[in-house]
Amino acid sequence: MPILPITYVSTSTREMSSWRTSKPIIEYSKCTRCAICWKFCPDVAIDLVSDPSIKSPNEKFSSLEAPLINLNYCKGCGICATECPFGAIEMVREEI
Amino acid sequence: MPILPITYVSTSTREMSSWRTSKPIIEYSKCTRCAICWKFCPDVAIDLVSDPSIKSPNEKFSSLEAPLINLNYCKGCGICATECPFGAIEMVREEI
Amino acid sequence: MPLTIPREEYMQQGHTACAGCGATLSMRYVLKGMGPKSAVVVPASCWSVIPGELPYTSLKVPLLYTPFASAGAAISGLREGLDAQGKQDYNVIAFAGDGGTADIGLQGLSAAVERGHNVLYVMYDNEAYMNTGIQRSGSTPYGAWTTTTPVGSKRDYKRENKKFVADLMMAQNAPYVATAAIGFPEDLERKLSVAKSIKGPKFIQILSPCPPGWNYNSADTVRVSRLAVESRIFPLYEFRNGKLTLFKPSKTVPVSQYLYLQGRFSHLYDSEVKVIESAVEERWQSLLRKEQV
Amino acid sequence: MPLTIPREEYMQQGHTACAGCGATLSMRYVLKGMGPKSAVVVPASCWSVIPGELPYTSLKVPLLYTPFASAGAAISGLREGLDAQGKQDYNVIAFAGDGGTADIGLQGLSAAVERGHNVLYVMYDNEAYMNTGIQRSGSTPYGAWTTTTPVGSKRDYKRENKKFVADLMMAQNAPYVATAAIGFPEDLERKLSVAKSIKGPKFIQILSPCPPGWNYNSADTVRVSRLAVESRIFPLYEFRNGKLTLFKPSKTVPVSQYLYLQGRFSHLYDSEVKVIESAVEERWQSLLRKEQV
Amino acid sequence: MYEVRFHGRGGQGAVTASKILATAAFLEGKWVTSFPFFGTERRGAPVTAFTRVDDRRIELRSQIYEPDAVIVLDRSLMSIVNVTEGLKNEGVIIVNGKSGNLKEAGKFKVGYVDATSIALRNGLGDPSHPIVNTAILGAFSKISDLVSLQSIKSATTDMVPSKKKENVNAIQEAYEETELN
Amino acid sequence: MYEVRFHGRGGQGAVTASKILATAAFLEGKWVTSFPFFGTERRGAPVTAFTRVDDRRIELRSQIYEPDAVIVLDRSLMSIVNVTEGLKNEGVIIVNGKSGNLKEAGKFKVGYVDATSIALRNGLGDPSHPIVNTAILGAFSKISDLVSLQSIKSATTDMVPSKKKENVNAIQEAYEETELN
Amino acid sequence: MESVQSHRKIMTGNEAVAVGVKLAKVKVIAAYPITPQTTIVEELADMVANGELDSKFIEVESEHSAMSAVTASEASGVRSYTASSSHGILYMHEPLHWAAGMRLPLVMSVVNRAIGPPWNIWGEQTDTFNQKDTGWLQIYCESNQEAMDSILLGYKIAENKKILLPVMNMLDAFTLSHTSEPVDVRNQKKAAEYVGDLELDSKLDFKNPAGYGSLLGPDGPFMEMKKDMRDSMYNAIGTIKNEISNFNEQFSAELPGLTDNFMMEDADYALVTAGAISSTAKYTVRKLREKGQKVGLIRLYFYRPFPGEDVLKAVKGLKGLGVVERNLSFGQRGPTYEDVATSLYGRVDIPIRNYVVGLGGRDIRVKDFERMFEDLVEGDNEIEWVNVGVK
Amino acid sequence: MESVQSHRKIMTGNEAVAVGVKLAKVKVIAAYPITPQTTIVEELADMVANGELDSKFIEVESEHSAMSAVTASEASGVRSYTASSSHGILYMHEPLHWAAGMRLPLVMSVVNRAIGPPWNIWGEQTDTFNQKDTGWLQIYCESNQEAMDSILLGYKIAENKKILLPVMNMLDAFTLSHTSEPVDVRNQKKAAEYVGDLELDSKLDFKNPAGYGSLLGPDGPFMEMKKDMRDSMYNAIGTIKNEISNFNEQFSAELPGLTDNFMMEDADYALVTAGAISSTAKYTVRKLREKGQKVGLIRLYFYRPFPGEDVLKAVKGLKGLGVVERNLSFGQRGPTYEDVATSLYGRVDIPIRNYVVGLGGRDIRVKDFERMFEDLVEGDNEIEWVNVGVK
Ligand SMILES: Cc1ncc(C[n+]2csc(CCOP(=O)(O)OP(=O)(O)O)c2C)c(N)n1
Ligand SMILES: Cc1ncc(C[n+]2csc(CCOP(=O)(O)OP(=O)(O)O)c2C)c(N)n1
Ligand code: SF4
Ligand code: SF4
Ligand code: SF4
Ligand code: SF4
Ligand code: SF4
Ligand code: SF4
Ligand SMILES: [Mg+2]
Ligand SMILES: [Mg+2]
Repeated sequence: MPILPITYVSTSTREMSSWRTSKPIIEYSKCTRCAICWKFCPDVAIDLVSDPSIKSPNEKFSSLEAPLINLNYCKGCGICATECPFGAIEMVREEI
Repeated sequence: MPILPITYVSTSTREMSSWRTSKPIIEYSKCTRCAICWKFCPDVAIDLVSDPSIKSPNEKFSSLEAPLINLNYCKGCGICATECPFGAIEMVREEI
Repeated sequence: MPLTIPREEYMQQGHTACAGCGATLSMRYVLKGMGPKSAVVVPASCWSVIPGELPYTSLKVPLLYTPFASAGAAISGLREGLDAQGKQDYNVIAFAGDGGTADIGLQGLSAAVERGHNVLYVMYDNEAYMNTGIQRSGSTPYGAWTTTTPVGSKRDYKRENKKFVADLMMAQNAPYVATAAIGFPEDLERKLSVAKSIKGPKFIQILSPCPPGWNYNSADTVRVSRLAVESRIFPLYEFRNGKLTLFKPSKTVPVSQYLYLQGRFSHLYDSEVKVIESAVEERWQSLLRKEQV
Repeated sequence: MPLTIPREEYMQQGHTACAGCGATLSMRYVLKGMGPKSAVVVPASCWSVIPGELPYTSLKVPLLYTPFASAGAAISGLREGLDAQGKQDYNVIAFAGDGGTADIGLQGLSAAVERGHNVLYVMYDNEAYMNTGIQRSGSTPYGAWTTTTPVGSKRDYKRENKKFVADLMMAQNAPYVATAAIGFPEDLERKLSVAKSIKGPKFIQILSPCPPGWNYNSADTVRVSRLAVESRIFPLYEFRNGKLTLFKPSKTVPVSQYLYLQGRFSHLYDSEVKVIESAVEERWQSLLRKEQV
Repeated sequence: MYEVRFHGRGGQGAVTASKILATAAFLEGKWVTSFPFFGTERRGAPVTAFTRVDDRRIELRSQIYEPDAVIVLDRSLMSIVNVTEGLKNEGVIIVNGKSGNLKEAGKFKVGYVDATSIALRNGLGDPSHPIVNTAILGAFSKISDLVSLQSIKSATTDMVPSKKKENVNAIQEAYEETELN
Repeated sequence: MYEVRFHGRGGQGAVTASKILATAAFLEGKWVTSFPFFGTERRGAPVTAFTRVDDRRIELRSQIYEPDAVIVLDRSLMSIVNVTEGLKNEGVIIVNGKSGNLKEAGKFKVGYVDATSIALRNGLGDPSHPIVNTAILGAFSKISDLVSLQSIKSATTDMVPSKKKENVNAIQEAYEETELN
Repeated sequence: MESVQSHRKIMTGNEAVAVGVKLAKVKVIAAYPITPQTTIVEELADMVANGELDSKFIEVESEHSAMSAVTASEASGVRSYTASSSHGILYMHEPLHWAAGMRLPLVMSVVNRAIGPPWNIWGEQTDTFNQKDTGWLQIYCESNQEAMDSILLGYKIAENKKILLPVMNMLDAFTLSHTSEPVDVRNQKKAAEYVGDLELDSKLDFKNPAGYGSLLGPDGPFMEMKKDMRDSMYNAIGTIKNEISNFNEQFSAELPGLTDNFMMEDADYALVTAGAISSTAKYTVRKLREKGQKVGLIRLYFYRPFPGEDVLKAVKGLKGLGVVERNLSFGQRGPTYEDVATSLYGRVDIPIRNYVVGLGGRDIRVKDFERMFEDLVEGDNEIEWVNVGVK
Repeated sequence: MESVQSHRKIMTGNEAVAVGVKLAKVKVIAAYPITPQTTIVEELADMVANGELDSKFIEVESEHSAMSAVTASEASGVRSYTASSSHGILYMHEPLHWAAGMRLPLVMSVVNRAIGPPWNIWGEQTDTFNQKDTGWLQIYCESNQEAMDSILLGYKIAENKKILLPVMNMLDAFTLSHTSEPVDVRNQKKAAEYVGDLELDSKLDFKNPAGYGSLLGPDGPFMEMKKDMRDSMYNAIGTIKNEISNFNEQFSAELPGLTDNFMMEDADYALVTAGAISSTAKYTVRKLREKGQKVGLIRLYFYRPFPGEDVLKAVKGLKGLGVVERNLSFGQRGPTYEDVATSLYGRVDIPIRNYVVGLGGRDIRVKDFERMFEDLVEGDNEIEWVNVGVK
């Protein structure tokens, strides 16, 4: 077989966290689990998870999946923080 | 000076009559000098001339310029004959 | 009776076009309208052959030959080059076929219009690649036979609609867009004089029948062109300042009358002709509506 | 609360786009809408770099890289090649930038649409050549700074209007044409599902803001996109069966609000902003009128 | 090797004639080549075509400068083209025309045939574009012994898409009506 | 010949830093070259740049594999890039950071400077994108005797399009605050 | 039952090519018209329209798109084909490189035609000589028979897993493309068996989706890929020879080797040619041999990979060699001369002369070759223009 | 009053090129962005936007259009310019031929970059080596100084009425284009005097309107035109040498001859290179000389026309020669090897080796050149891939 210009390894096998200068932190007590942050993340760095240990502002939200930021991939763009209608995400500078 | 791909001789210096298989003949007695044949000739082969010797069906037209076919250039398409509103042009087969 | 179109000739006799060539009439009329202070750019097409082999030329104005896809860029370069020399008063004209405009030259044209150069682009539309012997172009109408849509046992005539480049130029909001037909030279001359008065990119698409390509008798060139307009299969319009004006022919004829004159449509069954007729009507109605806008 | 857009991800993490890249969101949404039975063709653009260097790929569907001008032809070839193998049920998608669509790839796109292949062409519109570092494209809006319209002492910002490729596609009567914006993903998903149901060429132009290219804070990508629609500078519409439907945003904002957020417009004087505002209004009115047609 | 040159005009079928002649010789077991001198010019412009016939594979691929025979489909060409250029002594020349005076005729075997009338009479083409290419080959087979009349007919039937019978008739009539000069 | 390697991220100005350093040496009469290792990656991706200084015209155009000095604009890079790779024994390394523990530090002359704070304090960039490239050169001129502080300042004034004074201040402050390790 | 024998028919080179494409069971064709290639495309369009060929036919809007379309269709896993000429070839220069770099076994026919300005539609090989370093194999045909056979051979070689590079098949404008001559039409069934179905390991895979084409920096295996391409072409010579014998056996055909050595055994002087002018050269050689002159001809059937060793073997013992070019390099001797000199440098010391002939369709005659053979005896080292300025 | 002296400034190769264009008083620029050429175009756009350069700037939509636009503007009679790289150069292959055939004295800068797939934006010269037979003169620069000076020299040569062919000026991706180093900026007034105003006899003439480009058949002087082009380029060597001395005198500059012979006088072994890698090669030669090894370097400043006689003169007496290629031919040895072997064939008998280096931006180091010099002693005839597969 010749050496072909074909790429087969998923980029999700690599870390991008070092590109970030600040990172998003979700304050779950404010999070209504609306998934808007998930929807707008260009780095697909927000998972939606069913994890009873994640706190929720209100019973009625706790049955919903919660957003969980995957800091391996998050580049810290801040879109999630801007778009969260409930101000539940804060961007925090990474330590240098 | 290099040999350049530049063309400078007018094609009107050459004859195209041999391309023709039939030729237009104007019957001036029918011609109202409307210049429609002149207008539509793709070979620019019809001149408009002031020549008192060319007959005219009617006094009122004789002051106008008359169409004169230049058989050096006419390719015999027959457009003039088709378009002449007065049926004044006939296409005649060239002798082979 | 005064002549209805300018008398001066800038296209000369002795060219090597086929007898009855509509594309040649287009050039003749365009140069009459634009006058001697013009330069013409011609990409590969019948018109790169019509003036004949070296040392001949058929125009009384400079004629710059270019590669097939180059017309839009060449008029841009020529315009800026002339302007840099203070020759703003010379007209720069592209004279390109439908293949060189709707297909391989489309992005060059579109980009020249987008950049806004002061040029006139004329598309002489004979609805196929004629110089190479009648192959389908994007501007070939639905239903037509060409050597690459050869009908055959599978009835493989052109199955797609004609791409109307003038419509694209309107969509791009070019300062001036018009369609014209060699059967209506006075209309074309008027449009040229409007175009001449506008600074910026102008586009005129001229239906230019081709006897061998459309397979009709060369004597019928002007007639066919007129029927195209009267049957509304090739509507004449003008677009200026974002406003469309549609020419409504005083006489209208059925589309079939236009089609039957031409060998390229002779394979069509009546039912297929009907399809074309209703598409023509639909487009006409939509143009009428756009005119209202 | 159910998710408003499909859950499945076919674009993966770990790509090398800039933080806050709108073009990346476009790809993410398009693949969600089109699903796993798809192949994506990407010409030279940011998206030929975003998946990273060999051996990496970021998509869960095959991604065929092509030369810059090749997208329209490549989807045509890919479509026919798959059809020849009985794979009519796979989607063939071009994903190309505005430069690769409005400029160097325009005739490839236009020809593919004319030929009528069953394909979807997505133009992710970041309004300049971003991969090469922010040069003017035909799709760059009037007034914008780019490195080739660098303002300077002669105020040489982009002086020409944006070429709206979607408008050209409508003029070509493509079976389906839509504009979309990453700030409105539900709208985009709906349009994708319509597109998926139509056989023939589909075209969707997605405004995809670019933080470094437009010079705004990466956190504002979605916001900027939303303002583009709400200020009507980038109207969302849909065109199907020759009929235009214009989306009227419930909230409208002045154009200046959109412009002021972006460094690429920061050189504009108020009077220049006014010019843009009235052009936006004019285009909006003309779209409203076209919707009536 | 036997070499033939055809003179005609765009649209008259000179190229097809050269191919029919080649096919006729091929049917008789010969090796053949046939080729046009292709121009960019349009309908009506002068056209030249060539046929070579030999007993073995033909290697020579240059044009034909010294033909054994010349076939003129359109007599009007003779005023602008030197049709006998390079024609070998004792060579054959067929002209579409009732009769005529060829310069240097004495050097050649000259035949005249009114192929135009024959073609029109047989419904081949129309008055402004008569298709004379098959008729003139009938005439050729009369003065040249390169190929038989029958082979010309068979080759024609093989090659023309329609009006097979009319063409065969025209060939036969031309054969009969050819005048040797 | 003296060779310097810069490590930074897209957007931080490592390439400009390498050019300013070259200019400073040029102002002192040296021949210089300065060049980036240019990647296709985007804002935030690791970037390398190089400066060479010599007394005569520099012919060597390969990358720098055994630098005399290394300048690290972004400390977080040190977890993904081996910044001391090839650094000569006794070589100089400057890191943007308050202080730290460089592996193999003993082999090198190490300096730390909080260029980020200095830059922000002087209004260079914003918290998410501080522009540290000039400050760190101030630090460099303190431990390396390649170029004088003054030349760095002059070169900076020549090259930066705006905030000239702020940059010069940052250079001075960095020079003063650099800690040798 | 259809016989499995070839049957002989008179056809033009372009017709022979079209039949070759049909025999090879091509599935996607994308092409753009250009004189003198047009009749190939028209013929194929006819076959498709009449149901004789089951192939998708894409009427692209340019040659750049023709090549881009077939590259994509081939990548999807079906045998694909295009044809062009002259400016069309120049216009697809970029995607030519791309197709080769993608290692896709396309076959393209080229009718060699001159390049403008001035526009000129006649024969000359400059168009494809300008593509010799694009990664495509190049075959120059001498007859319509070869034009047909080389399509089948072309796919066989291109698709060989050790090669996987596209093949360009040349025929000269008009001299072959529009010249009718007898051709043995290969049997369809046998031809289909010969080429088999396309098996492309690297075709677009929906199960294990990958990126095809990708991006690579100085640190990646870019150079290794290019070396692999070069090795695959250069080392293909043995494989090609086997494939040719195999073809000849299966079809009772007469394809030559990579070179076609004509009356070279005891020759003192010889010419090197490519394409249809070789026939007239052979005619001349035969004629001179009859007069007792020890002359011969080396025809390059393959030009890429360049059969340097074969040329070396053939020239051994010559007193003089003439390299005939129907193409042009402006700043050096001709490309074929360069290839020959490169292959012979340091290994033999035969004087080589260089002749430029037949540009823009200028006819090449027996007397021209005779003159070259005379001239060869003198053996100096400059370029000679044959039949130029002496009209 | 402005001094007429050059002043020294640190600038990248691309900046130096842009300044060169400004110095040459170019009137029309049309260009399309492509890494790593982009900064040339951006710099020029800045100059125009700030009124420093009085030039029309056409932001074309492709490289085919860039070349077509400047061909037309040059034909209108004004000095015109474009720049590109890699795929952009491939995309303008057709109009490159056209511009040369029109005999228009354009100058174009090319930042040499690799060709995909896979996409690769780094240094390699395959892009322009694939254009060597288009009728353009080719200059490969070694430094930013040469990059600037070669623009002025380029116009001077191109516009020379005995030559009238376009000139392509190369600089290596990143190694020059993005590398900053000191450059003597030529004085504007003097530069303007040096290049003068464009006098183009064949420019579009409205008084005696002609056709420019036209059509020509086998019977017309097509072949004579092509021969004239070839003669104009090939015979230009003397003129070029004069123009170079003249330039050096007027600007106290240090342009080499068509070749740059470095420590060749008594060399036993030498390499042939082109472009920026030559600097590192010189560094290596100097180093080896210090160790007593008699080595040298022949750098090709001009590659078209190929300075074959100069190379021949320089190699006389060598025991071994190595030709280093930063480009690729797949079906033969490298193009530079072919040019060298062509020029030396039958005239000397020095063993020549061929090295392929630095494709796709792979770094070329002193140790690589050292190894080549070691290897040279062995002197066999195959191609060597330097630094490949050994990562
Ligand atoms: C790149 C390229 N491709 C193809 C051609 C061949 N060619 C020359 S003219 C022509 C057809 C032109 O068609 P159109 O523009 O409609 O003009 P027409 O011949 O119908 O007047 C073609 C295909 C060419 N010259 N260059
Ligand atoms: C023929 C050719 N010309 C130029 C380039 C360089 N190039 C690569 S990507 C690009 C810009 C693409 O712009 P766009 O299509 O808008 O996509 P974006 O980068 O903005 O995502 C350019 C100019 C190229 N690869 N090929
Ligand atoms: S957008 Fe805010 S509220 Fe909604 S899920 Fe995300 S963090 Fe929670
Ligand atoms: S900061 Fe940006 S990348 Fe990170 S999780 Fe939020 S949206 Fe995603
Ligand atoms: S068209 Fe008829 S009537 Fe009119 S001028 Fe001509 S010949 Fe006379
Ligand atoms: S027949 Fe045709 S060419 Fe002749 S004069 Fe009439 S219109 Fe003109
Ligand atoms: S083919 Fe048609 S367009 Fe071309 S010259 Fe003949 S008539 Fe005119
Ligand atoms: S430059 Fe813009 S479009 Fe490109 S990756 Fe970065 S944000 Fe996305
Ligand atoms: Mg046409
Ligand atoms: Mg873009």
